[in-house]
Amino acid sequence: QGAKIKLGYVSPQSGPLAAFAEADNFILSNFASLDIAKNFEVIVKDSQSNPNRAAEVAKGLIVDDKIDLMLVASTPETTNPVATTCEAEGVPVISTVAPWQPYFIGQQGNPGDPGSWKPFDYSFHFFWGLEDVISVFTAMWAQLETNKSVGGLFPNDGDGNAWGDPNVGFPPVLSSKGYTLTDPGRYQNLTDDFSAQINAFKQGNVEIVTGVPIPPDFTTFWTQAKQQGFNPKAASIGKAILFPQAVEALGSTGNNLSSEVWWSPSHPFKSSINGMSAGDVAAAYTAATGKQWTQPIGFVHALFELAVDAMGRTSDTSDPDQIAEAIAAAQLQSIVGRIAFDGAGLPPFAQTNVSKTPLVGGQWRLKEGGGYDLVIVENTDQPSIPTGGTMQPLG
Amino acid sequence: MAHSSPYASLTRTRASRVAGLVALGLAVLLLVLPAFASRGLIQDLFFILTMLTLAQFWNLLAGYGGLVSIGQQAFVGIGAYALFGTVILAGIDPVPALLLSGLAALLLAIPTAYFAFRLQGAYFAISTWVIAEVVRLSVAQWKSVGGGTGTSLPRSATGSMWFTQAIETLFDVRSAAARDILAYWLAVLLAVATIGGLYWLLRTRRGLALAAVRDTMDAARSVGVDAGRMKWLVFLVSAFGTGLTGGLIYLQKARISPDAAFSVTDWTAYVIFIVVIGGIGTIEGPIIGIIVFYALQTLLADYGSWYLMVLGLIGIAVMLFAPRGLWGLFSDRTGIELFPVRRRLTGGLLSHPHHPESKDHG
Amino acid sequence: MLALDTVSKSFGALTVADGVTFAVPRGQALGIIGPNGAGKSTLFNLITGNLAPDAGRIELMGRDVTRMPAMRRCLAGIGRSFQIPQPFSRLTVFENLMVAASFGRDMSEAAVVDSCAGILERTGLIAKANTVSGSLSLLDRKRLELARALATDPQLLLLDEIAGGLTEGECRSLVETISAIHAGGVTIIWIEHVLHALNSVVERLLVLNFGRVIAIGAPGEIMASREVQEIYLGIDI
Amino acid sequence: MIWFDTILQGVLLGGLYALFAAGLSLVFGVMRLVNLAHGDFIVAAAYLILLMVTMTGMSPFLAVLIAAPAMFAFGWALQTFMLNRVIGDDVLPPLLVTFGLSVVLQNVLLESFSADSQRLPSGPISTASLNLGGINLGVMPLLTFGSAVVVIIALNQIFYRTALGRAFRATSDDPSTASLMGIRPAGIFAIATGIAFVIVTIAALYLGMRSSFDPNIGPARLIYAFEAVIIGGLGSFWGTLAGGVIIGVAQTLGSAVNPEWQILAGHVAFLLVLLVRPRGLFPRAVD
Amino acid sequence: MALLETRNLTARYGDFQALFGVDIVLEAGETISIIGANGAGKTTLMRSICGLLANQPDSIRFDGRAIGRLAADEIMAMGIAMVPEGRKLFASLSVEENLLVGRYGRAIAGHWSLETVYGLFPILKERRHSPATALSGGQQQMVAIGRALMSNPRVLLCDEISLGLAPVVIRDIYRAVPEIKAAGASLIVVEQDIGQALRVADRVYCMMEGRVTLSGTPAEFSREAIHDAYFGAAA
Ligand SMILES: Nc1ncnc2c1ncn2[C@@H]1O[C@H](COP(=O)(O)OP(=O)(O)OP(=O)(O)O)[C@@H](O)[C@H]1O
Ligand SMILES: Nc1ncnc2c1ncn2[C@@H]1O[C@H](COP(=O)(O)OP(=O)(O)OP(=O)(O)O)[C@@H](O)[C@H]1O
Ligand SMILES: [Mg+2]
Ligand SMILES: [Mg+2]
Repeated sequence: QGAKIKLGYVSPQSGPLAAFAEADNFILSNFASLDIAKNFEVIVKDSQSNPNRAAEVAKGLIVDDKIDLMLVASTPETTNPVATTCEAEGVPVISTVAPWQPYFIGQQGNPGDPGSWKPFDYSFHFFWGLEDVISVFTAMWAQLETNKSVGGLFPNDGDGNAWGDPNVGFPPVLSSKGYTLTDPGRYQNLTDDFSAQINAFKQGNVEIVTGVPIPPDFTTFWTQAKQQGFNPKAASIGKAILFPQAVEALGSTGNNLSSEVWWSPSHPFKSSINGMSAGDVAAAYTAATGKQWTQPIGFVHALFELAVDAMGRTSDTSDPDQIAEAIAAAQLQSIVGRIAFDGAGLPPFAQTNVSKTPLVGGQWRLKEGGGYDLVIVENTDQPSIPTGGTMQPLG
Repeated sequence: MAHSSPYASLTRTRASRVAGLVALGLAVLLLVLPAFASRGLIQDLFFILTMLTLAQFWNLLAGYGGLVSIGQQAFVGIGAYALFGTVILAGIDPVPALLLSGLAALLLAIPTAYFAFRLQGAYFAISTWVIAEVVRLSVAQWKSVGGGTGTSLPRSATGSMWFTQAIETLFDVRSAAARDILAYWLAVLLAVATIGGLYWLLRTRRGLALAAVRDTMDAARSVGVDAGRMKWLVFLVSAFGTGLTGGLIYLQKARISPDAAFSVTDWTAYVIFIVVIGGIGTIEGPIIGIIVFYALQTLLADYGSWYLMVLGLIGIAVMLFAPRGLWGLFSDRTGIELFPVRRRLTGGLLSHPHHPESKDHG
Repeated sequence: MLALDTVSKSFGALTVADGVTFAVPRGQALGIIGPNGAGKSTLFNLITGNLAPDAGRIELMGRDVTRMPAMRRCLAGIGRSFQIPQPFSRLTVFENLMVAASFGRDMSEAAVVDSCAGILERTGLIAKANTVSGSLSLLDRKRLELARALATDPQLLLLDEIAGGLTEGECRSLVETISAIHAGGVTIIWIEHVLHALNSVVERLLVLNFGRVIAIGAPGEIMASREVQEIYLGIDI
Repeated sequence: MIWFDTILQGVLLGGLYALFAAGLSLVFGVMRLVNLAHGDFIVAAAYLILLMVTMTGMSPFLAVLIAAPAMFAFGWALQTFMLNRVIGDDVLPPLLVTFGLSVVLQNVLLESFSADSQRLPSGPISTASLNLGGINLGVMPLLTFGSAVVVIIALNQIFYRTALGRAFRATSDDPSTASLMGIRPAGIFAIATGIAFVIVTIAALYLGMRSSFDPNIGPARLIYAFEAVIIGGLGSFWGTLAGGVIIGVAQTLGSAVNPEWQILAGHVAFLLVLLVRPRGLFPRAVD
Repeated sequence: MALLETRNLTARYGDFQALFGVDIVLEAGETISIIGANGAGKTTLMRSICGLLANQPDSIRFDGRAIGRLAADEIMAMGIAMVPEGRKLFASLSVEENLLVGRYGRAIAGHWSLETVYGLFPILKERRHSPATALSGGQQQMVAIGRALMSNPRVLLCDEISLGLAPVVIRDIYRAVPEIKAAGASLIVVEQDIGQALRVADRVYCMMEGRVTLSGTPAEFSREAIHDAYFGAAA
């Protein structure tokens, strides 16, 4: 049989990003219960939501634990330092749960100069990109009667800079689709006052708000907007309203907020390692933990699917180059959809390292008796994923 | 009264002579270590040595200069960003660019000191923190090194770094390992130079003046010590050293972002814990402190938040029950000092055996 | 050597130096007396630069030093002791002197070892040379104040109540020491409540009350003045 | 009009900062204690209120009334058993102990409540507003500002009109002479910290209703609170309010020019004030 | 039984011993004064009695109780008030507040109240709202005495209340002593001003270098004896 294949897994299990890793234990124990898992040893490290720490534990995994393959998930703050470390060390790494632009561009020396961008040898990433989220958002807005005036809420962090980027972010695409964008500028996370943005939006007659704030900032913004009589027809927000708890924190004002949906129990995909459907996995999670499903569950699961798949196609599992080749050659039908590094839908510079997964749009709907459900309302780009309703304007 | 022998001023003790030899041996050992140690050990030592260097500079500032700064992350961050900026934008080799890290921190220290020296005690501490925040927020606007997103060192720059080729062939290792060894050697040099330099400084008359200023500023001025200049000296020297270390740390990490490089927890709080747990105002203290810190981290890091909780509790306990730190406890009991700076007057009347009080109280 | 011209200083509403004017010729020993709180120590602080005067002018050897910082005045030749001893408490007695000698004269440490040791011998501190000064008794602290001031090799020596609390024998040897320093050509200004000690050294006496110079002159005359006895001793004779 | 609105919003924001800072100001004024865990205690109090609200379904405003005495007791005990041992001339020991507390507290909260953002349910009042001639002022920010003013007035009353306040000031001037008046400094310090913790509870209420919170957001607000205290001047409560308002207005003005400068502008205002007046705007006559 | 007495009282500041077995006795209704040169240990004695320095429990007895270990606030609550050396007024409190804070730990009814203190020192009533530090030295001393009286103490300790004051002012202040005694307090007065000390006291102790070197009634004190006890024998 030989030695077990060593997988390193880094995620933010404590600290501000811990919600992303909430399902880790569930997924890991699921994985461990599989037959195929007998060939693997998974070493889990906590980044403590700290990029410095993420890089450190990645080094430790490579150097001390001598892992064969690194897996890493959740936000550029975690994926980028780990991927940079692996790339420098020549250890293959698969990452996910970060839009590919902040992942790819964020690791380039000069993010402002596309001519200097270089592909990676050992880093692979599967997730969607800004072009997808823009397409989904605009399609959602198209379902409503609006003046096509959009206000942007982009913080000065990995995600915000990517979303607001004048070349690869929202601005060029929105203008080409006939939207006007009011972008007051990058603000720092944990800002206590958004009246400048609200005033700018009011002045620009904004009817649609979009952006990628962190949860406390969106709560502050949204509450202040209501107080100051700013009532847009649609608010499509990334990151801040990813998790149901964050929406619940908004009280009843969270109803009909919209967001991109990367994974849900109604996604028509099945796991390649245990055959469970997306719905099965979500139900199992709720049964095991008593908690509502969240989107990262599918992607963390898929991370292990891809690892198993790639290692299965590698003859010498201690040779990083072979593993990298195997990953690059993947054609995997996973629980988050098809993963293949064939460059589909990507600009040339990112084609070797990124695989895009499907994206649809959803709205949070207030349930009778409290709590929210995420209902898919837009699937033009991915007709195979069923919708559960249509886009409704904010009340 | 006749002199029975001429007077002399001595600092060395038996322990210090032994310690000096051991230190020399240790330094040599550290330098040749890459020949037979594992990469894991080299990396752990890199972490230990760089944190130790940061701790020594904070110790110089707070323990010897009485300047309790909680804004050292400003210098780590600016040093790191100076490195990334010159490497990425000007294409300079990272190794010489490290010097710019120190220089950038030095430059930043001048306005910082000009401002913060107007304030005392707690006001001083908080103003250094605010200044560090201002620098962090300003650097986060610097778009060509990634703004708030941060950036990575291009592989083209790190791959062909000075000396790495030579190290690769010397130890027959891959380039990632060669870079580790290079960074490690630089860290060894920096730590040895820092401790040596600090010890040298304390043994010059400036070291005496530092102690005098810390004890009573008025009296120090009245005997001709330029207290203001001592404060500037200490502040600028530790800024330079902290910036240099910051550059080195991020050279090894190869990825930077404002939140990471200007982290008050990583570069100031931990450093303060290290110094205080070990014993502030001694060169030995930070050395003990880093060992405790590293041991804790190794033992507890996998327990996430528990690790930080234990670290916090130990810091509190030391402050409450052993304010002079672990080394203070040890040295009070045993009287041992590895880096003695006390000048002892000997000879003359003191060489008469019938002076009962003439024994060393220090 | 030293000349003060209408020097004034107040702390808020409290005036502690009120138009103080006097001069001390080179080589003289001047005593200052006055009740507690008269402003004697404050006057020293003004002369040494530890405090800045509100008005007036201070000259040292013909140079205007009114705005000169304390540390430069030390290098210019002023040495002082503090009424409430301020040893560098974490340093030993010897190290205290080394700071003063090497900075106060701007010389290397090696060059001043012997002179420090000599001063320790003269002031009776040699046996305590390697004791941490924080643990000294008050008497030794006062000795250290004197010794440290001497270590800067001053031309003008300011002594603030260094004889208080000494036994008669100690007081006598202190007087001898100071007389010897004085004989060596050092100008001395000495604040002291122990009058007999003071009077056996100084050539002139200055009386300060409420920040004002009440009288200045030969000790005998001053002591005979009824006003001074009234103010200072409080004894109706 | 927009500028006027911007300034007004800044003033209201300043009320929140002043509320964060008021307790700090009291503790700093009475015993020169720099409490680096102050922000985390506010977050902890917010969790305490949240716990009571979710367990009993009571209104957060009512929960504060119950939480405040508990927090008083906690502050009292903290000072008596821990902080009294480290206050003194040296700034380092209290700095370090409270920093340790901050680290411990954040992680205890993380272990007990997870990293999820939470919010105190406040119902429709959270989004209600008053329209004053084209300017919308949120009811919640107005309430926050009003509470800050009330807290400042109350502190002033306690500090300057009561026997306890005299004891606070006397102890602050000179603890050992105060003990000659029958004042036990350690006890006075404990009461001061207790009162500060009552204010912490009030601050927690508004922090928790204004926006969502999680175990890690304490330190970010602490720095503004410190700035407010310092530029206000040691021991001046109205100064603290003024300091909060200066930071708040600087932030909103900065942000109106460019959101990138929002937080930066607050810090720069702080540095500028200190550059001109190193002892703050309204320093106590003697120190 | 004496109201207050010390037995073999020793006190030290760290390594430095300041008192070597001091015995003094204060009877109820009596005024004693303590004289001695700078550094003789007078202040140290006062600080020991009022609890600012910790001592052997039994070395100080008040009203039959051993109080050597008690803290200053506890001792004050029992009825021992002190006018500290150097006045030690609270700078951030007004004159009236300084007076009021004097009864913080012992607000018992008695002869002394704001009115009676103002009656004793009328000037203070005029200045009652000014910051205490804005007063002249003599006025400040009046505040310090008034502040101590506000608690209606049974024993009043006065440490160098004439320190740094003009003779006229000193006379004013000492004029209050009879009224203080009449209100039922016993006094210990520390003085460097020997004339004053002899005039006011029923009995006098002279201290030197931490020991009592002379004691007796004023009548028994000759100028020479005082001089010897004060400046050392051979002066
Ligand atoms: N830094 C200061 N701030 C405010 N007042 C001060 C300061 N220094 C001294 N004083 C006051 O100034 C006055 C004069 O003080 P100074 O120390 O000069 O007196 P002195 O004559 O030396 O008395 P002594 O004989 O007791 O030493 C005193 O009332 C004192 O309280
Ligand atoms: N805090 C202290 N630390 C060390 N020594 C002290 C301290 N306070 C007083 N002493 C010393 O204790 C001795 C007695 O001092 P004390 O103040 O009791 O004298 P005193 O008789 O009140 O003198 P004075 O007339 O100057 O007030 C002196 O030698 C003094 O220097
Ligand atoms: Mg004096
Ligand atoms: Mg005294």
